[in-house]
Amino acid sequence: MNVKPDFSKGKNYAETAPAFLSVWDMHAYYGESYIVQGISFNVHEGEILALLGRNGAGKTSTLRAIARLDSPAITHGEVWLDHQPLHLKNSHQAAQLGIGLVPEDRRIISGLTVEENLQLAQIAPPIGWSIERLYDLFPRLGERRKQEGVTLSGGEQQMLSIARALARDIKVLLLDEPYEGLAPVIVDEIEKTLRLIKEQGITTVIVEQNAVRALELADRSVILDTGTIVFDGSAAEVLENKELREEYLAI
Amino acid sequence: MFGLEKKDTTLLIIVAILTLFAPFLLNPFPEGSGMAQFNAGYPDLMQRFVIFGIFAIGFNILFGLTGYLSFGHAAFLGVGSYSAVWMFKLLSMNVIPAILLAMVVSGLFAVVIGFISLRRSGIYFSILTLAFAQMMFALAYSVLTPITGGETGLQLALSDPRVLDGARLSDNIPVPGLFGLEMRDSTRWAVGPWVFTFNVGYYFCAAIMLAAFYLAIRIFRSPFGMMLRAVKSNQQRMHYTGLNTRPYTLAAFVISGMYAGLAGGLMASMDPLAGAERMFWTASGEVVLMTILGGAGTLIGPVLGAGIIKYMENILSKINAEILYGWFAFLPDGLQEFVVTLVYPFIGKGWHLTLGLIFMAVVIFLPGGLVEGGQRIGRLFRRKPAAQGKDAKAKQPAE
Amino acid sequence: FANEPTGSTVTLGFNVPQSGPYADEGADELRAYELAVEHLNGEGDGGMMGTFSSKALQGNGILGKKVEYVTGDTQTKSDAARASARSMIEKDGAIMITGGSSSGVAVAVQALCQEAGIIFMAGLTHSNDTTGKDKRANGFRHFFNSYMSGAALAPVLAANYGTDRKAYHLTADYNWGYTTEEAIRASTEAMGWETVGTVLTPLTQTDFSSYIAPVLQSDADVLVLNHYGGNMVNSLTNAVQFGLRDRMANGKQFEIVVPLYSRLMARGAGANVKGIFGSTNWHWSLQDEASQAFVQSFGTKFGFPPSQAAHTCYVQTLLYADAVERAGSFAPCAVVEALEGFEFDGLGNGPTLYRAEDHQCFKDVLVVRGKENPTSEFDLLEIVEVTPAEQVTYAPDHPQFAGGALGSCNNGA
Amino acid sequence: MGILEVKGVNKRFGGLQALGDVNLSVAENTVHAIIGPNGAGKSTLLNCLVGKLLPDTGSVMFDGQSVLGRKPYQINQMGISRVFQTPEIFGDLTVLENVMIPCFASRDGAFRMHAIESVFSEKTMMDKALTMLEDVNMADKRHMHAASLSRGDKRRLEMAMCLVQDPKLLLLDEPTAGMARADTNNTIELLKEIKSKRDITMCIIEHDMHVVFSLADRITVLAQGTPLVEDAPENIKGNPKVREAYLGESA
Amino acid sequence: MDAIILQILNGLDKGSAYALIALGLTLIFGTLGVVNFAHGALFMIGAFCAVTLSRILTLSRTYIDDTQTDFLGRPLEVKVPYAHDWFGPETGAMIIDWAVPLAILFAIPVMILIGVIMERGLIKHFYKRPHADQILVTFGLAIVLQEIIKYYYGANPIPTPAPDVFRGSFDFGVLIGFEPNSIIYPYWRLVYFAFAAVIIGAVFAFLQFTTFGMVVRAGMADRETVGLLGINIDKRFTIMFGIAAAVAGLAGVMYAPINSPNYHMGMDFLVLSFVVVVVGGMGSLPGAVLAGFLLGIVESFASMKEVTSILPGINQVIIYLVAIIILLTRPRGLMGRKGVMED
Ligand SMILES: Nc1ncnc2c1ncn2[C@@H]1O[C@H](COP(=O)(O)OP(=O)(O)OP(=O)(O)O)[C@@H](O)[C@H]1O
Ligand SMILES: Nc1ncnc2c1ncn2[C@@H]1O[C@H](COP(=O)(O)OP(=O)(O)OP(=O)(O)O)[C@@H](O)[C@H]1O
Ligand SMILES: [Mg+2]
Ligand SMILES: [Mg+2]
Repeated sequence: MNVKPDFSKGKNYAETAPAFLSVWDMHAYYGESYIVQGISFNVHEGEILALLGRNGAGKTSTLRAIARLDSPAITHGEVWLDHQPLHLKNSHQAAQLGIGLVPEDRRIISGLTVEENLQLAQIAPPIGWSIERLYDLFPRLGERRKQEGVTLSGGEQQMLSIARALARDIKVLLLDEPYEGLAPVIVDEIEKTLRLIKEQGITTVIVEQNAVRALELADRSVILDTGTIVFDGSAAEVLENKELREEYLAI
Repeated sequence: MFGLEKKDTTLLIIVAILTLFAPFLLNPFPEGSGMAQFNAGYPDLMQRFVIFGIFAIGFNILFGLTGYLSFGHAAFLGVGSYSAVWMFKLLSMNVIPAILLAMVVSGLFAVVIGFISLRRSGIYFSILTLAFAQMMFALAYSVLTPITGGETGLQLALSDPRVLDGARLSDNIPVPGLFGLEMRDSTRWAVGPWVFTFNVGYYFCAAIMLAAFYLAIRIFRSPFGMMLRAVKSNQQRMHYTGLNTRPYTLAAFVISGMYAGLAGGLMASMDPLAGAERMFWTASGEVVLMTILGGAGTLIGPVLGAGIIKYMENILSKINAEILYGWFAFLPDGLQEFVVTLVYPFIGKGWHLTLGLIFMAVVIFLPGGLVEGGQRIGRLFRRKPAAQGKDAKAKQPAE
Repeated sequence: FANEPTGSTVTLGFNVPQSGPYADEGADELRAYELAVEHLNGEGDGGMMGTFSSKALQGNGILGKKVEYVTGDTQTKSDAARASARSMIEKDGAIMITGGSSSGVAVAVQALCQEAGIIFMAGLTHSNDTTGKDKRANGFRHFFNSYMSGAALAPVLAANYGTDRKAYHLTADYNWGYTTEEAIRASTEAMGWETVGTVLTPLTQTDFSSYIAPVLQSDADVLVLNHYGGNMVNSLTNAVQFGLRDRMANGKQFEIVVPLYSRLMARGAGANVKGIFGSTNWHWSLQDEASQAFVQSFGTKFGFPPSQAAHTCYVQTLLYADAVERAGSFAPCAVVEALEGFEFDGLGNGPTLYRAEDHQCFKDVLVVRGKENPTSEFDLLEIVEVTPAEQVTYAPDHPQFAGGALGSCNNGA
Repeated sequence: MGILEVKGVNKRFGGLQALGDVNLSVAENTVHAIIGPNGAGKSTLLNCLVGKLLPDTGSVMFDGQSVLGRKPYQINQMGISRVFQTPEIFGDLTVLENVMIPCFASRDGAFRMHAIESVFSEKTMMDKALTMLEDVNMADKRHMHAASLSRGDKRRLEMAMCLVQDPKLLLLDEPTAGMARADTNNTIELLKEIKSKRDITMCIIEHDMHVVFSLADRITVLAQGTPLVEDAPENIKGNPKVREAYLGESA
Repeated sequence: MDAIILQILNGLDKGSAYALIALGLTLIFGTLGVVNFAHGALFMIGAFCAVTLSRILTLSRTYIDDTQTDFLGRPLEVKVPYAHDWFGPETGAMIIDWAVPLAILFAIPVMILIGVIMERGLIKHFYKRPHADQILVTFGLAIVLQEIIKYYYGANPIPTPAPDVFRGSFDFGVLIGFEPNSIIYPYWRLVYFAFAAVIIGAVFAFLQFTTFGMVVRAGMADRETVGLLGINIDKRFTIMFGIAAAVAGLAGVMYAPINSPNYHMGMDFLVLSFVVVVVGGMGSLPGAVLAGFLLGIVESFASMKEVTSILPGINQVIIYLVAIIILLTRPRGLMGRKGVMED
């Protein structure tokens, strides 16, 4: 389970880093509300981690904190990505180091077309998939390339949001409820894509309410409840452990 | 009490006490002392405090609740003033009809301007209101001179008819009053070196201000107020919830226009001259600044903001170099010169500079305005007992 | 009476623009007031107190009370000016208010002083209305007015430009503009000039190109700019830019006239004023003894010559003090009585009368012209003619001043 | 004759035929589900029903009256309420106030000025709102600012806002997307309960087949702007066309 | 006919001033979403760059000339600019004469610096704050900047003429077959017009042919997401602000000969420039420019005697009237983008 990283070596932490993405004792606040209450977990390179929990458990907050958005603010703890101290960076630096977040409310940028939304992702290095390749992945987006992004249907927006993350050369993909609002066929498609991404060695953290689907995909799982970790283990373990599922996931 | 929540009753009582004792509170320094310069307890300024307080309270009903930023609100103040002066000229020097007419006429203007401007939102609304006000100013200053007095402002004349007041007794223009009580009458009360002035006009305005404030509290706490805040938050949802936002915003606009008209009418009652500059965009901007400075959307904030700006305008601008030398006379000569040179740019003719700096300082350090500052201080005090381990409830401080 | 000085001092209220476009003019007025107070209290070289024909002032303050003063900012807005004046009256106990740099302010404050029972000695105010339809018993004006500008300018214009001229007026769209246009038209038309066009321009206008351009296409050969302050600076600059001065029209050289000149405006317009006629109340280059004494004492103290506004304000303060001395009382009605019909000399502009009927003063008016080769930044105007007082005197019931009543003096509560 | 009759509705966005000749009849007191791939035009159809969009041609009758050309608030006053795909709530107001506003709207109509009464004196409205909040398990959050709710909670709040109006026709656009499984089940129960208690017709768009099949009496499958089939749930499941276009293998 | 052509010329010229100011404002207000009440002050500072440069160029040594006296009868102090000493009277005079055009070079770095300091030190913290707060802080800043200028330069306008070669006017009428002298137009105003066209073109090109504009627009719509895409939006906002300040400043520099600069000229233009930007439509640069020219021309026509004699006072209100009509017929101004500052 959790290996406490050896911080005593200071900058040479790189040598002792237990994993590719490490979150250690992270506490984060929205203003005065204490939401993420000391979370530690590791994700290994190329792994898919399912981050599960009920509404309001703090999943989104955790992802946002890792991506170093302004809120919630990390008040204590460390986040390391591939030997880089993310907790010392801000969000665009984190993104340049390889964090890609697909936010839960999709955050398509108004005033820009589909294509511009994708181009925007390729302005700062490192650049990932080409836009044409993304259109191959989501033909729907190709058809709508000139349409203003925010007028897309809900599902189309979700595709665009995922495509936008892939347009950058990321090391860790943080997915916040990627299946939400997607038709079952598309969910199948995306699941395939995620496996493909995994094969390319990209590490993924996925937050999903459809826990069973997520667990089938994931290697490992972390379950959150009111801002703390209540389970950290293999995905299969959760699927087998009925009590755990009932208590925290209600499935 | 008065159909208010406890918190609001407390606030109202505090405000009532403050206005009642304003002649003392604003004159803390003995006459003739160096600090007497900072006394603000003379009728004109006290009247201005409460009148602009009314103006700002009204503005805040529109801006603070609905988020619609009117940049032409001074137009209603001007219309109110003109109506009141016309009432003095034609009918009577009694302030009651003047004030009533001021409110009615400004209300009518607000209906028309609001009806048109509220077809747009956001910045487009602001510019529409600005455009109306600027047109009204420009016309009042020039083409409409026969009605508005133009550059010099509309003023009373000996030859005015004043049909209700009957025959003219003296060779001087009468002054506005309330059934024989002249607005400018004052009683001075000397206590040792202190002199306090109690002015009829001030107490009249203060009484109206309290009523206006009370009404504003009721509006803020009413379902109507809640709807207005909902308009600010999400108009779309309002519509899909079966509510027509237009009448709500228009009602808020007209109410706040009438507050402005009331303020204008009172201004004319205290000093019966209505100048066109009252409607210039800077005057509209001023009430916006007052409201934000104090804290938009809070009850007492706008009144505080109005107080600060009027205080600066009337007190700071009057400090001149001679007075400065007087203050720093105790310093050795070279140092005195130095200190005076240092302070001089910020007072007297430089009062605008200080005003600008205060604006900046307040928004930078106290987002949310002066009320926010007050709350912070309040919290500091409240935290201490909490730290002592007692179960001090974290109550929301009064707005 | 209101604000009767009881202690050893008496407070005067100097209400001048300290912010806004006329702030520099206001600053000059304040300097003059400071100087006047100094002289009244017997400090400095006494300035015009030596030349003043009335010898009531002794340099021991007023009626033995040391003169103190308070200052305020009119912002050149009637509201703000009244607020400032009220604060001086109510808070500081000022017994007399003086100052201002526009007619709107003068009229507004004059009315206030009438109501409050305080004496008002107007500063710079040129509109006919101040002592016309808006006159008040408690107010006095030492400045000249639109009518006088017209009466003084017309003969000079006729002499220099001929009597067969077609004039085009651009007029600021407010009271002062209206009275000035009326006065200039009346007196130039009486000389035989024809007015071919008059256009009102908004007060807030800054670029006058669209008003100047049509002048080119009219058959006018003179442009009269009834503008003051920033308006005048900009319209004159624009007119020169459009080449009006280099133009021939109707076989004559095209000319521009600016009825009311001030040195500060001339400075703002720079080289554009060269050769342009206008009128002014007073100028520092006047050679009479009184003017010289004032220039000397002002120049020594501040390092540059005083403006006409400064002169008016200085004189008004002395006149008030003198009237109190002569009346032996600060009571406004006594002061009014002492000033009404008062004739004096030795304050610049020659023998002067404060007329009882309208509290306007009558004295010589200067016609000036922008100087071709100024030697300093203050030496911008040259005096072309000193028009004698008789020539600019009019009947109290002259149509340009009709309406309004002086009322009776008010001593206040 | 159903309570809602949509006839021949067409809607184009530029070159895109978002709705092509849609006919739909919803019988009173039934739950009618509309499913279909992303971008099929489901939300667009709802937009036409609530007055957000005006169809190019066609008619929409509700309870014997046409809704076309009416303002959204007028349509709502006719008895149609809608839950949006992305939550539309009053972010600056408290949860309780959010629910009280629709209470007032249904009691007082489109506009009434209660400028003098206190909100706290409206006991019946408050009680009604509180009961509603209890029904959706959010009573404990009633004093929170709606903007700081987690996403799932926002959904539930919006549903409460619609239900409290006691609408004749409730339109739900993906009401359970992003909701934890337990809450999804609660929502299903809640909707069932409401339906059993009072007369209400519902139109529901959902990609979660569990929800659809638990609730729906009839299902319309929309694809590329036109209804593909309309049938009872049992038959839809087996329909090969639907499987191919929408459900995929996993259904 | 010639009167109409003349008014069109006037309108274009007035319009180019409006357009130029509005262009700078719309970069900050329409694109960055900051209600910048200090924009007029930037314009004013630009004009004072010209004043300052001409003061620097005319820095003088003084000597006492005993043969002349000053107004107090003392020997006269005569000033000779160092420029005359160094470059000879002729070249020296020419350098001084060309102060305004030279001030362009002087103003660009100064204005960019002011813009960058302003953004980094102040505005940066206000992107996420309500518009009302932005108004308060920028209005405060505008007052402070004004008062500083007033403190050093006084309240009076300061004549700042164009170089001698641009004095006088150009006979436009002859060119298109009218009588001589019927349509003449000052050279400097033609220069101003051309200058405005160049600046407007340059800004357009910069935003059109680079991704800069798109990124900034995106950043304004949603900073957080743009940050998630690895883009340092802060830096770009700063650059944008610097450009806007420079545009405003240059508009001011070139305007100095048209109207003598004074400390409140910015406030005089402020309201008008907001009207222009909003009428043009929020977030649209072409809209702002179009509205600038449109309002300039409309204003010029309304000031004609023929028009004011039918509708007295129309020249006072025409701009606002047209603004109201446009905003009522076109909800988002001439070319506004949806959703920008609509709530
Ligand atoms: N901006 C905010 N300010 C204050 N509190 C917030 C804010 N955003 C979220 N919260 C609170 O933080 C807690 C965790 O929220 P978070 O969005 O991380 O939950 P979640 O696990 O993603 O839930 P969901 O499944 O509903 O998306 C919730 O109680 C929520 O109310
Ligand atoms: N304003 C608009 N302008 C242009 N195209 C639009 C607009 N609104 C919607 N569309 C397009 O119309 C189609 C139908 O959209 P709609 O939102 O109705 O889909 P949907 O069936 O609700 O899909 P989802 O299940 O993904 O939410 C989509 O392809 C969308 O891109
Ligand atoms: Mg979440
Ligand atoms: Mg949809």
